[in-house]
Amino acid sequence: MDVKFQNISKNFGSVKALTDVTLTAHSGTIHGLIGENGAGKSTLMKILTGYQSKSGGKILIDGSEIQLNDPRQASKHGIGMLYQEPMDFTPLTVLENFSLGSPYQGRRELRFSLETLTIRFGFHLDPDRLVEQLTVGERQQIELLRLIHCKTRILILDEPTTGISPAQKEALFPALQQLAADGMNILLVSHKLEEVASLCSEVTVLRHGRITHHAHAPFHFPELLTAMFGSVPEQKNKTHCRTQGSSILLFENVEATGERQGLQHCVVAVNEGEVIGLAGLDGAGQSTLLRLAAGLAIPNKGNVQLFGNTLPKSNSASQQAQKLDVSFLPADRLEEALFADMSLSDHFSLRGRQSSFWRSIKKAQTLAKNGIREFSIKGNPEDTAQDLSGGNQQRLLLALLNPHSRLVLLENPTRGLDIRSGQWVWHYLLNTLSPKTAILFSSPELDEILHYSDRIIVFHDGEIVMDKAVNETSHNAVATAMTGMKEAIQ
Amino acid sequence: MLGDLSFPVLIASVLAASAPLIIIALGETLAEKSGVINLSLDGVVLFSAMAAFVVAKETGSLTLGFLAGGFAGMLTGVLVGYFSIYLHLSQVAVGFALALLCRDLAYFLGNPYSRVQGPTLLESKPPLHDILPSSLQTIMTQPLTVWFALLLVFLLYYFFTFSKAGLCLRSVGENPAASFARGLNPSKIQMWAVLVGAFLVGIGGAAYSLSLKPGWGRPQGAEGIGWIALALVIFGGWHPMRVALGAMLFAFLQVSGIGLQDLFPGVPAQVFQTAPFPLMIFTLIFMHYSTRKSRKQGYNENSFQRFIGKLFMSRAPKAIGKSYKQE
Amino acid sequence: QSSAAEENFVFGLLMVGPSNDHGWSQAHFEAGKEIEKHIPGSKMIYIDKVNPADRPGITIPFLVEDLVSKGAKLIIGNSNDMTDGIREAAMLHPDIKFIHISGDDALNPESPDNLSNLMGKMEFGQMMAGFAAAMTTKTGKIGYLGPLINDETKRLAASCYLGAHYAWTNVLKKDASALTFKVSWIGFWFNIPGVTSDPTQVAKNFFDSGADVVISGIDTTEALIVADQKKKEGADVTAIPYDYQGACSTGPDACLGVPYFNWFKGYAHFINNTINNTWEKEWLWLGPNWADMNNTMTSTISFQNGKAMNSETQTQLAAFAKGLGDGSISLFSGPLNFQDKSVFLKKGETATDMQIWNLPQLLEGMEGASK
Amino acid sequence: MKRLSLDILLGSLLVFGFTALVLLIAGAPVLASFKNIWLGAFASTSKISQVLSVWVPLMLCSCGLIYTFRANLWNIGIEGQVTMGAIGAMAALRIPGIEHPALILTLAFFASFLGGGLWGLLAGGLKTRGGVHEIFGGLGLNFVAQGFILWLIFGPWKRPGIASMSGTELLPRDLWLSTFPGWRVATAGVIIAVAVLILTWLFLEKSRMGIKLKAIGQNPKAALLYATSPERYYLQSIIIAGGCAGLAGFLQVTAVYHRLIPSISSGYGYLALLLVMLSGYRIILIPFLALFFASLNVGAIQLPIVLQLDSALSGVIQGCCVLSALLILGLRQKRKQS
Ligand SMILES: Nc1ncnc2c1ncn2[C@@H]1O[C@H](COP(=O)(O)OP(=O)(O)OP(=O)(O)O)[C@@H](O)[C@H]1O
Ligand SMILES: Nc1ncnc2c1ncn2[C@@H]1O[C@H](COP(=O)(O)OP(=O)(O)OP(=O)(O)O)[C@@H](O)[C@H]1O
Ligand SMILES: [Mg+2]
Ligand SMILES: [Mg+2]
Repeated sequence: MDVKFQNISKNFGSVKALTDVTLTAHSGTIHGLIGENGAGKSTLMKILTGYQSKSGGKILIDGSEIQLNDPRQASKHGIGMLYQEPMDFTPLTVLENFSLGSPYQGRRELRFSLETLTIRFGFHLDPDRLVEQLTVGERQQIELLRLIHCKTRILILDEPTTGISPAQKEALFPALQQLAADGMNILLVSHKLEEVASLCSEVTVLRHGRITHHAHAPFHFPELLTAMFGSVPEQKNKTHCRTQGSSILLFENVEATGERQGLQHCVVAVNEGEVIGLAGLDGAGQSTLLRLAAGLAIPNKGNVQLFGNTLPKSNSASQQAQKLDVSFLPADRLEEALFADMSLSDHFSLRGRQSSFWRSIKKAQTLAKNGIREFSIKGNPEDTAQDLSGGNQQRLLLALLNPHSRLVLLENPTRGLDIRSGQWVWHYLLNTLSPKTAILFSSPELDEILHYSDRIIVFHDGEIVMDKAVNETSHNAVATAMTGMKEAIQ
Repeated sequence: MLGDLSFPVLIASVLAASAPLIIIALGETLAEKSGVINLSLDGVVLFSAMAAFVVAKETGSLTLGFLAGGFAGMLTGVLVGYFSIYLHLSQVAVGFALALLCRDLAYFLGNPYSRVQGPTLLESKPPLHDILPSSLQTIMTQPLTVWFALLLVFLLYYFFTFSKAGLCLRSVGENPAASFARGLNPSKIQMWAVLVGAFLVGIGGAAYSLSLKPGWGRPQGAEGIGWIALALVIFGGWHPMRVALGAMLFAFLQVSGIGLQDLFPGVPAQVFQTAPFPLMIFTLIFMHYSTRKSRKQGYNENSFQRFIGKLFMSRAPKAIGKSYKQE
Repeated sequence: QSSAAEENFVFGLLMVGPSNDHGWSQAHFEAGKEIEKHIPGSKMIYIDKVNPADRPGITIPFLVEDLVSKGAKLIIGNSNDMTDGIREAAMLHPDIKFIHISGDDALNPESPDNLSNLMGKMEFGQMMAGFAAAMTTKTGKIGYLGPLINDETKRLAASCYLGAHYAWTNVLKKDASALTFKVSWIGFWFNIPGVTSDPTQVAKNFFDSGADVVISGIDTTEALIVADQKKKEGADVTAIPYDYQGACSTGPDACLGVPYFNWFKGYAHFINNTINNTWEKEWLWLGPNWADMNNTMTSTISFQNGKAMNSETQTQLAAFAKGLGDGSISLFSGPLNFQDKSVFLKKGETATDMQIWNLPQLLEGMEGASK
Repeated sequence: MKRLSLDILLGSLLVFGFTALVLLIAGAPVLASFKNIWLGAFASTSKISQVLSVWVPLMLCSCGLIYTFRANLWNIGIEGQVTMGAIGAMAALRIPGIEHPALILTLAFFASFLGGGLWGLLAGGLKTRGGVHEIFGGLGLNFVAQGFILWLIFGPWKRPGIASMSGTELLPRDLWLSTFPGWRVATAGVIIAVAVLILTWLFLEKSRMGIKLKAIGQNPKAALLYATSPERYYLQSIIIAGGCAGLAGFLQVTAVYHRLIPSISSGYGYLALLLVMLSGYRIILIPFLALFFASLNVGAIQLPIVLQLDSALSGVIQGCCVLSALLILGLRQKRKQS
């Protein structure tokens, strides 16, 4: 069964996740879909399963248009998806997860089917284990088996190999190829070019919700990388006048849980005045590192040292960090940093360590007005935070930033900003803050990291795979390190 | 030890006293398993008790009375469901307001029927009564509500553990988004769970006014039971068997509290009567504490340990209290 | 409206329980209705469930004020628990007359002159109840469902026991030790869930532990309802409710009879005195009209036989009542010991009204708490 | 503004319609019922002052609840906090050897705040330390407080001679809070209620604590970034809520019942929960809604006297108000989304 996406577009409010995407995937093949974080890959796939509605366009199967309003309809057409974020039920057992959504069968038959399938794919799954005790990879294996069991004919795999060991891959890949050879239509979403290259016969690259590249095997990697991450910008001469001084932040062999794989064997030292970019695929460990430094996550092993003080392993760590003039700006602003229903001047009232009992509304309003002017926020002091556009929310956060910060931790600082606002943010961070301030930031945009940082730390699956000054590395080297290709790192 | 009750009689009284509570708590379990907290229980029990008594009195039919109780419960379930599942309002707020509203509505509408004689459900002899040993005869001579409650425990246990529909319902309570992704309709499933659950709560209320504490009046005698049922669901870790055991424990405390009066003559009688309520809730807190560690580790290797783990670990459905909004 | 109030004599009735409780409050309510019938121009206004659990935040003085504003000239408060409120209201409204049922404020010289007390000598009714129970029981176990522990309830329970003891030893000639008389207190005059013991459960426990007659001393009819349920299930049990002539109607088949109050006589006395301006502060403790016990006009205390009483008991009970009436049977006379074995009455001694009114504890032979 | 008045109109219609329906089912005259409730609440100064004496504790409980609702806590334990406040007050009033009534009353005032506050702290501690949801901790503590007060009334603090449901012995007259001649409501009570209202408004709208509570209620995760520990503020808010409820208990003892009775809280805690929900958590509306609820409570006494109806109708109206308000809110949100 061939699938044709025709002029698909999707808006989330004002965010254009997909614009005019047209693409055909043929049965009997494995079609790769690649792109940087937030390119729109998952959204496109969720539209195909009816999990999300589309804003425009058509979906054709074998040439005839079909309606996909919910996953039930999609599964009737034989469409099944392995979601990127596991869509399963952690408190239930493997067998129960396997049976949910499958056609009705007796328990014994179900168990038998599951066992046969695990053997066929070389997986090791105990049907009675609770899913919460499994790794993400194992959870994806269950989903995969379930989809195959459900006689799926159009199989969508959104990053199926995130937690799968090389040995399991060796079992999985031939099985997938076998399935394709049997006539199944497989759509594979991945960041890992090696995998795509070894499995797919065709690849489509998405960037900012549009198709930027389409290729048949064999693939030319640099071409794909450019299509994914944009043109490789030339190295500008950096005119940083930042003073690098003594070490202020130390990770001593830290281990912590968080994101997908958490963080292991993390040893990092940050000096005064350094700008460090944290690169890596989504969830590879950058955010955990930032949160550890901000005292918002507690290490399981090892210590985090700030300005010579070891952070306590308790809830007071974040207050301790803030006392030491450490600031943290999370990516999810409304969820983690702002109060949706509170006005801008209220936010200014909350800021800082004033000790007075009363708050002066006038003063807060003045502060808010000044902030709005200085940071060109489009809004009034009485507006609530949720009324602001994403870009203006980020400006607000910067306006709220402690101006005496000695260490600024930013998660995706230009998320949702247009190019000019992004440049403005960086200008502010680099030029208005004291040159002794150290900046640690993560970003899915490789260009941004290469452009603004002095040093780059690359994460892969919870480990640091590269830690180099920006001059000693290249766009390609970082990109390959991010995707976990070992040979390219040397 | 406990007054002059012999052991079989004690068991029989505990069974009889716990039956309506079991039915109510299981109704709530059903709703909560699907992710919806129905906090209105305390009022709904009274409202359905009143409705059941009035209908039974007017028609002379116990069956119609029980049905009326069930449908009165279901009516409130419609409100809880619509407000929380379709309007996405706070389940706690809706339930609490409804609890107070239903209680007063029951008192208001039931006033003309207070303290009049109406039909009551009687104990019936079990089959093969005459060949049973006498202690079993005593224990098994019970009103039908007791058998219904016990049957319900097993039915619900079977439903949750072995049936496909039960699995779907549980899955919605754990992760409605994932259920949706697998082709289920979480809102519809939740609505059904709430309605059937509320129907059971109504039956439980009817069991008070038609069997355990026959008649209607202010107070009816079932006041405060709804809150206890809510606590029992947590106490029972959302597991039908354990919920039922909890209800029996509560009934035991109530029945034996009367006998304790003679053992501790210095303590006012009223204290023994209030005691089961806080005791119940503090057992719950204690359980919470003692299982917290093991829940965190949560690794049970062999099947026996798994069995023990399943028996004693209590865990709320993951998505409880949040209704699902489709994107 | 004030002219209408002058033509009519309006009196207010505050009832502690529901006016249709088939017990204490309903007995008062019906007496008020009778007054309306028999005293021309009289009109009752009433409010029931006057207790802090049912009417939170509402106090007696406020309700009195409301009744007074509606023209009430005399106010009756029917519960011992209203003592403080009635006294306070009486002081606030010196020109309105107050009757407090079951209290003894009027005995206190400092209490306001517009406040009188009224009570019935229910001791006799309870003696008859106890008598009927002992005549009926086959197991020799009688349960007494008591409200809360105070002087009034202790003397009523004791009277009941004395009646039962008399029947058991003097009529049936059985061994005193073979009679068990057990008192269980629920904590209030009627059930308040989570606060009092559940009377339904207490009655069940009585029957389950072998008692076959339960005498109720509380305002509501749970004991009879349970007995009726048990009887329908085939058990040979009976119960005796309390307070209200019609109480048997909630479970006629299991009803042995009911000792009840006729408040009409007392009400009429005070109301006529008020109308005729002959009011004086009184403490009135009215007994049965032995000549015609069931005359609602003249007898304050009475006993109504129920369906479940057999004819032999009926005749014996009539003889017993006659004995009580002519003084040939006097149960509060020595030798009598208290529950703790201390002496209450020596041989040959007979208790005074005040000794009975202020009975400090239960009697020897009774089981159950005295404090 | 226009939308608000439209909402109020719609809500009133819903409430009126539902109540009328209930009355019709009960076979009662609809208009006469409403009229009697109205007259029962406002027909005379005595009635108005009785309304005020219900208004005072309702206000105190509601003001307390505003704090916890700000922090997004469901302080259902407020009933027990009123009870413990009353017990605290009574304990102070029973201290022997203090001659000066004003001194004892002041002591009782603080003891009641402390009693309620500590009871709140217990529920808060169960939440932050024990992970027990505040609804269940609070309910359990309500029952414990109920058991405790019963034990006191029937045990150590019982009336000489007879223990009774009617409570402990009456306080000496000089410990009754005084009223204006002809009024039933203690002047001090009204002053305390108004003062607490103003203080609450100041605290929540003008102090840094108020804004921090609001922040924590909205987004405890984000509050961490503003050097604000949710746990600390959870505890603070529930202590203040308990304290305010405790003051209501103090007034119930010294101004209304003049003794300790088992149901001293009179259900005002639960009623205040409804009230605050109805207000949409806005302080400005609370005094008016409290007046509305109080007048329903008091006015409904006329139903049994005049029409032989059960006065539970007031509760039906109150619950219905909240549900209607929720319904309108829900429908608005739904329309906004689509
Ligand atoms: N539910 C949503 N609401 C609002 N915006 C969304 C939603 N889901 C996705 N987006 C936005 O749509 C865009 C595309 O997201 P999508 O998840 O499709 O990216 P992706 O290509 O799968 O990225 P990744 O490689 O990180 O998985 C992003 O900008 C994302 O922020
Ligand atoms: N819910 C709302 N209520 C009121 N105003 C709003 C609301 N949402 C957005 N706005 C206003 O509408 C304008 C456009 O917002 P929008 O989020 O579409 O901007 P945008 O183009 O995405 O900007 P950015 O690039 O900064 O994200 C902003 O000025 C914002 O303040
Ligand atoms: Mg994706
Ligand atoms: Mg935007």
